[in-house]
Amino acid sequence: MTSFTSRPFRSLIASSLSNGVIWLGISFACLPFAWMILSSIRDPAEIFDVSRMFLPRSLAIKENYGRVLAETPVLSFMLNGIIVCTLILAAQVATALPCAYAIAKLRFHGKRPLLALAVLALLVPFQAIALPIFLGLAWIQALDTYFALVAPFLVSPLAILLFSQFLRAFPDEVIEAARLDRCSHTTILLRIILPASMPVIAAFSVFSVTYHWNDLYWPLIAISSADLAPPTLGILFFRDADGGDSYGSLMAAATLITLPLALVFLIAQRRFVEGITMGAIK
Amino acid sequence: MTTLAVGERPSLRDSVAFDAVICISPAILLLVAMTLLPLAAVVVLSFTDYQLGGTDIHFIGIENFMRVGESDDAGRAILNTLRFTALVVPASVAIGLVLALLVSARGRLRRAYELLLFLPLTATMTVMAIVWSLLLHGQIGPINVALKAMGLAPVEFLSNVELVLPSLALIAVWQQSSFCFVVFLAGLSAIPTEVYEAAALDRVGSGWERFRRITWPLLAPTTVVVLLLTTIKAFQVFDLVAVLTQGGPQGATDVLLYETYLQAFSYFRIGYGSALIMLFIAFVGIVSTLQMWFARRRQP
Amino acid sequence: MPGLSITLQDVTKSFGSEAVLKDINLSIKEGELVSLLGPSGCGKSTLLRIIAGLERAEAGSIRLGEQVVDALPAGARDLAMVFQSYALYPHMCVADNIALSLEMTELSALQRLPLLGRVLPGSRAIRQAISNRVRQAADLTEIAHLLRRRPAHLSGGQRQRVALARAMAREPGIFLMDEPLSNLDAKLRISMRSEIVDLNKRIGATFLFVTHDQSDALAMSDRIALMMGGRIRQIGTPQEIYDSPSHLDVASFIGQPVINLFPVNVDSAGRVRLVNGTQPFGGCSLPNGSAKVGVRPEAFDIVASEPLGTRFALTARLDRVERMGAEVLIRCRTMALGASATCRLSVDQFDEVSATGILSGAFHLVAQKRGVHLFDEEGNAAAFHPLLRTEMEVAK
Amino acid sequence: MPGLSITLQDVTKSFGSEAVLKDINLSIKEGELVSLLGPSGCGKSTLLRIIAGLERAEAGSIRLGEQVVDALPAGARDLAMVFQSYALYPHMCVADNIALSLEMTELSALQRLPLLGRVLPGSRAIRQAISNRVRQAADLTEIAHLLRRRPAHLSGGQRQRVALARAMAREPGIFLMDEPLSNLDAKLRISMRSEIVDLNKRIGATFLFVTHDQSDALAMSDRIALMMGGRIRQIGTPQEIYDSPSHLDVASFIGQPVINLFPVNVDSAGRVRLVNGTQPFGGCSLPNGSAKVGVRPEAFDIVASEPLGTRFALTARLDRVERMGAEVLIRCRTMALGASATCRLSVDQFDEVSATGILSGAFHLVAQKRGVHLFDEEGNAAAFHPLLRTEMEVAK
Amino acid sequence: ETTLEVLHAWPGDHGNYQPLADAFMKAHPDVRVEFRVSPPDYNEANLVVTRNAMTGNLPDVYFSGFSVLRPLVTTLKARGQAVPLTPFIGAESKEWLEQNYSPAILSLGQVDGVQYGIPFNASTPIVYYNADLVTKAGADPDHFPSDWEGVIALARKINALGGDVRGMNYSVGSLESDWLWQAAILERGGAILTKDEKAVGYDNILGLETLRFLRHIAEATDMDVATAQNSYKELFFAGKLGFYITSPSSVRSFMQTIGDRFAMRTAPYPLIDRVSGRLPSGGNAAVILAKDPEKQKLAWEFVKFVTGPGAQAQIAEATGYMPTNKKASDLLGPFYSSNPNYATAATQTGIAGSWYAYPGSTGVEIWRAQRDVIDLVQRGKLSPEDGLKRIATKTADLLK
Ligand SMILES: Nc1ncnc2c1ncn2[C@@H]1O[C@H](COP(=O)(O)OP(=O)(O)OP(=O)(O)O)[C@@H](O)[C@H]1O
Ligand SMILES: Nc1ncnc2c1ncn2[C@@H]1O[C@H](COP(=O)(O)OP(=O)(O)OP(=O)(O)O)[C@@H](O)[C@H]1O
Ligand SMILES: [Mg+2]
Ligand SMILES: [Mg+2]
Repeated sequence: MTSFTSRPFRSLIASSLSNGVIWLGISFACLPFAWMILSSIRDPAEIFDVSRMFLPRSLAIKENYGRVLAETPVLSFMLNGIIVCTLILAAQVATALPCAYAIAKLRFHGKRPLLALAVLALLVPFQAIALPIFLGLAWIQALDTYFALVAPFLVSPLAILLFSQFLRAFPDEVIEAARLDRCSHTTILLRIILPASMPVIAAFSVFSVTYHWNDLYWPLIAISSADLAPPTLGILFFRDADGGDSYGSLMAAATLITLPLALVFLIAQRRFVEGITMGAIK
Repeated sequence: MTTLAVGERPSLRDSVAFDAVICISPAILLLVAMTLLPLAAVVVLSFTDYQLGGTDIHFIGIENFMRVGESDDAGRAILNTLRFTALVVPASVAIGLVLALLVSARGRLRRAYELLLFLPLTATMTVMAIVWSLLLHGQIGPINVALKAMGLAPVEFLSNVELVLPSLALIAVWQQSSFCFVVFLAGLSAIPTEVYEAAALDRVGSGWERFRRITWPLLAPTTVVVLLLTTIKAFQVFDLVAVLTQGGPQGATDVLLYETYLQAFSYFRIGYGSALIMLFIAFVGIVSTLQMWFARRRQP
Repeated sequence: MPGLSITLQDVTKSFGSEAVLKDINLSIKEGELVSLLGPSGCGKSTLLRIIAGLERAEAGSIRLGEQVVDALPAGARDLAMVFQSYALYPHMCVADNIALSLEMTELSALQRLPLLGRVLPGSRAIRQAISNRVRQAADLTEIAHLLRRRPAHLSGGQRQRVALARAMAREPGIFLMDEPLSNLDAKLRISMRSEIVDLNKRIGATFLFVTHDQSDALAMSDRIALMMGGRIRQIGTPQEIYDSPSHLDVASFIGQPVINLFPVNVDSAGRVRLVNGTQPFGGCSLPNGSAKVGVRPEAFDIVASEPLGTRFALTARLDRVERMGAEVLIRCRTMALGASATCRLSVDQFDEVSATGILSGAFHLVAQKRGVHLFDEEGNAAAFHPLLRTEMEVAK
Repeated sequence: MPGLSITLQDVTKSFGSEAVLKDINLSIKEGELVSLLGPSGCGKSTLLRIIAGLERAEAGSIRLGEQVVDALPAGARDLAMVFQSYALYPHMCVADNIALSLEMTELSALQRLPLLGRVLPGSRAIRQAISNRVRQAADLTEIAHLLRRRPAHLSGGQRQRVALARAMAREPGIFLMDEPLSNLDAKLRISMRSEIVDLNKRIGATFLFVTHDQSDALAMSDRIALMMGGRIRQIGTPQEIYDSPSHLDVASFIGQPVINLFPVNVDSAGRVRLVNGTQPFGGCSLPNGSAKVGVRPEAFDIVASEPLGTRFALTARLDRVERMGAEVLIRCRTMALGASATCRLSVDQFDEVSATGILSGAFHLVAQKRGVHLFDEEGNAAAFHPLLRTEMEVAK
Repeated sequence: ETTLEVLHAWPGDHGNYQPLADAFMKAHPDVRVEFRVSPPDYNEANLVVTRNAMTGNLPDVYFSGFSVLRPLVTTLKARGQAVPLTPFIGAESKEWLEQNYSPAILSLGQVDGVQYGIPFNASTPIVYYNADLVTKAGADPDHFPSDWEGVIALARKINALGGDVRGMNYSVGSLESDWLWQAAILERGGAILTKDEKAVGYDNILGLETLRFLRHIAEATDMDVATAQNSYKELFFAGKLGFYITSPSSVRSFMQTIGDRFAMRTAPYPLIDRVSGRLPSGGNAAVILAKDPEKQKLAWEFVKFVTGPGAQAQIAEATGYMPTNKKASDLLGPFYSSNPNYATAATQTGIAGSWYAYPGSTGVEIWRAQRDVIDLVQRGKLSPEDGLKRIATKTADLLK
């Protein structure tokens, strides 16, 4: 039978092809990171040595990382980052999930205007409205606080869109069952929608946390005291006025700051694979 | 027993509507406070001649908008932005989709692959721009070193007027495809395994047909969202330009948001900058509305 | 908790342009156990969903007990439902699936709080009580060993029992069950039936029970409501429905194997004959014209010689014999009409008959008097006297 | 396309630490229609999924026809399956749901291309043929009017019929059906049954059919495989299974209402008596000890006076009467054992018996000879002679 | 205890400021110097201060880039928030001023003749060169050419070494600021704008020569005209570029980055007109923004301290900047002689001119218009004549 002889062969080709594509993608994705990490562990003098672009000769881990840790309070920056990102993420999930639930599962007038509003909010570049927000916060004397750092991001239109799109696929009947079980919408949200949305919440968390972790634009506007400074400020410490960046430490700082994000992803990743219906309905 | 008049009915709807109001009101209030009101301020400013830090302000009607219309820079910025978007969006979505499909079909190594492919999303552009400028360096960048090793002529990615925008697009694709990858991964997880099982028995077990007939249609809603988000993000390109090229050479990478930023915050022309932003929003709004409209029309 | 009565008045519902429920009127007394029977797609689930408040009727009103509930959201109606598709909570284990509604009613909002709630005064005791009730419901449905599993890791029947247990653990005024036993094996099904009946008797709740299994309906229900094409066609005790179907459709829907139907003519004197028969076999008050007569398969006796008198009788030949455990179905073809007919015999009867050897040739099917039903041209049941008027007069 | 035989050899499967299938050995001939019966959760669906290639067995091997398919992916095995939970394609209309597999087999890869494919030579005719087959399958399952609907807009039974039609439209060598009729009303169910049997006869495919409805199994199948606790307990024709259950479990699983069981003692001479009875009612070759006797409910006659001789008989009092359309169940309590017993009578028999008035007092249940089954202490069926050896000798 | 809030750009420079603040606090135990979060560059810092002005939350002392000082003062003056230093200087002795600051340096901190800031960092462009390449090309690294033609000739020699090695890259249009462009005008003794500030001051043969010269460099050295400075800075680090012209403030970090892969040396800028030629000074001036008179006094003390001889010497050693304080140069003698790379900056103090600040906030926009033209000229896509015309008209347009 032909299928017998050709099938394993064909699937071998298919799987090596798909592996090839994956590794191509991974190389593309990781090339800059490989370079960043390499540069962070080697003597800055070597970074521009074309002949050994990817082969460090002498390591300078202590120097580069030591300088980062000694010259900048990068750990306290990170603590700020953790506080701010956690607050923002919690608020975004807390505001977007009910909203997305209403959009996906409740019947009410004004669904379209609401969606339009969310898309509009997505269209508006933050740079455009940062100044009015800054003035508003100044007016209520809330600048230079954690509140100022999180206030503009308490609701995320991206989250609303992603969540509502995802929840559309969630079976209505399960929610109906919960309503018959006298669950309030709060309970439905907390005990049914929240766990069911974990894959998309996990995905969104990754976006939200990486974005706000790396955000420098708003913190530089909203705060003036270094106690509240975000992690990425640690990177700027190694960029010099007239161009001679301290490459080794710069890359070390960048690596340090990226590490927690990889951790966040690893935590979130566990959730990606879970399916949505999972035997709930026939 | 009398039949209830229809007029008494809406209370059920009311209660549902009331619950909906409670669900959406925090989001709405915050959207209004943190986006709509500031945006309103921008709208107002766009009709004035306000200078940042200035003390006087005059309404000048639509003069700012007229000036945008006359400005070559604005036209060029729009064109560049469109070209950039046209380069970035299809590539990012396609790469993200293909990788998500392939990776989700993997067994043991899947999680490691995911982590590696997710990395670009974590990048801080301030640093990555430096890294990329080196990777794409005309003489000593690894890519050119490789080209030279193969006996080809090196490519000046970032200073060639023709190539600079595609080069920036390449970097954007690098990051955006990672974003698409993660969203698609989450979207794929929402497809019930049972459907795939039924498909396997219907001989749609793998490959193109399974993608076309099962995965793609079921992923369509995710794709619409991804397209929308990627488009908006591409339109909002700013960091890359600010760090790598500042719009040069010869304005080849001068994009809308960068132009706006220059006007408002480098030249302090808040009024004019606001007008530009308004046009930007209108423009992106139209493009994404069209996009969603097409998407919706395609799927009944 | 006493049961609540259910009263539907002119309930109407359509999906798009398709009318699914057409002026449904139904009243169910408190504590009654009513089965809703009907062909697939006739609107049973829709009706249940409307009663539950999950779907809105376009017109008409619904009362539960004394209260008009048209404006009441689902959660405020005192009822539990088993969904045809189970609708389990995918992220909760079986125990939590069952406990959720209990927690909602028994615990205060404060006591429900994730961590704090557990240490609040009183919470412990209530939680204990809830977990007892969960265990009890799980025991009844034989899923006690599965309490920690997620729905995804259960078999089809196990999922269905979780859905059942979830409804049973609550003790509301009304139970709505949409084919709650369809995926259970016979043994389990029988024991579930009696659990449901017991529950009905014990807590006095009102049950509305969709099933496609007639033996469920016949065995359990106080009354059966027969629904077809979006209308309630007949409602009555199982025996009423079986013995006096109001319409051809009802007669042919109820009873297994299906009732045998034969075309008849009614002459102006009300005498009923088979379309090509000469001998009248009964009388009726229908006008001159054609009609149909229905005979239950178990109402046929198989005899060797043509019977005398006016009993309904047909000559037939054997098509095939179907043995079904305790009984045997005889499929045969009537010679005059060319129609097929089915007889149902017990194994003993069959052995007797087949011992005589008549099955190998032509034999006669004779209907017992009470198994014969007459329907007019529209299919409505018509009074039928197995004896002709003349005979009746004679008998008097 | 001729059917393929199915041969399972020592198939084993567990989920986590729970063994679900234990050394399953089963062989089904080509063209055979076998029902798989068993209690909920016994592993039926798992077995089907393993045959289909959707799940991997831990040990053992599977042959379809001549081919060992252990390494073959699901799509390459020539079979169609009806899932217990339907597994319809949510984004396709009914017609597309049914057509998909046909397009995959009938159209070439080129002809399947989105736009181009339609204009390729031959494509039109094949597509026409496919749409004819879709319509035919839809007609058989009575969903022709729903062809353009999405699954979400169908009732439960309609969905199930789509799943059925999807499998029937293909004509593979093997059909696996996991409770394909569970959500259908009796009438539809009967007609689906005969469609399935017809299909089986027409295309000669092999059918493995999970059902929890014994009448389905009894009416349709060539053989029944009885599965319990992850093992095949008995396989045989319906009548074999019913008449000669190999084990107590099988006996009490098959037959509705369930078989009556009574404890008995066997003396050293092989005489069988009720535990508290004096009179032996038969003989066996079991050693001295206790055993169980099973009597089918329809095997009891109700008589007024205690019978003479050695027939199995009990004195009983009426508990309650259950009328079920054409038949009546008599639940009674035996006086000596205190056990409950069920008799099944036809309406006529019941009328006769009740007319005599004996039901109001104590009466006697006498078992017909062939309805009595003996099981040893482990529950295995044992040979039983309704007559004692002495009687037999006398009879000789 | 009083707190003095200080803002400076470039977070990486914090290491230079903090020790000064510490020393100052030691001298004034009742004062706490607190640094605000530092913006990434001068323009961003200017934005921060402008926003602070709008919310009335200005820092007490601000180190303003020279190029943004004028627009800042213009804005603040209009809001009544500008603090001229005249009264404070007046309160000091006359000798003090003369002994510490040269008039040329002081002029960097003036707007419209009024002193608003005391320069803290100052730098004029110098040449960094790869001594190894110079040697290889057969020239003497100890005698780096002091005129442009010499530099160009040397670059050509280095080009001739082959491989990927380039002699020089002088893509003036690639800079974010017009520092080198102004240098090219000023070194010829030209003026950036006319007196009335309505047009460019070099719409004449001088301007034409400048553009021709830039074109000449590009052609003669076979230069790859770059869009961003980074690209050839990295090339320099890689040891593939002969020389690189930028601020002396990078001496230290360049040495670090290069390590011992090759010998890096510095040389003075090859000034063309050694009589009236000047070089624009980069860097920043300490500006007082405090509102409260007491705070202002304290701020003045701080400004005096950080621009004092000790502090300036410290900065010069740590970076390579030329000290803005006269007395500091004396202190630096021994350091300079042992570290010649650092000394180069100080040799140019005499030719330090001011970096011309355009009126209003048009500076960035004007440069953006000009750099495109310069880029085209250097690429040979536009004649110097047309280029000059274009620069002149565009600039005049923007000055309207
Ligand atoms: N994914 C799973 N993980 C763990 N256990 C499972 C899983 N699927 C099924 N089981 C268990 O395996 C056993 C057999 O399941 P299976 O679905 O084969 O039963 P079944 O015979 O089809 O029952 P039913 O008639 O209820 O559908 C059940 O006890 C079930 O709980
Ligand atoms: N969401 C819907 N949109 C459109 N039509 C629907 C929808 N739900 C149900 N229907 C149609 O309404 C009719 C009644 O559906 P319903 O589910 O009430 O039937 P049912 O009596 O429960 O049938 P079954 O026994 O098959 O479950 C069916 O013909 C069905 O196709
Ligand atoms: Mg239904
Ligand atoms: Mg199953």
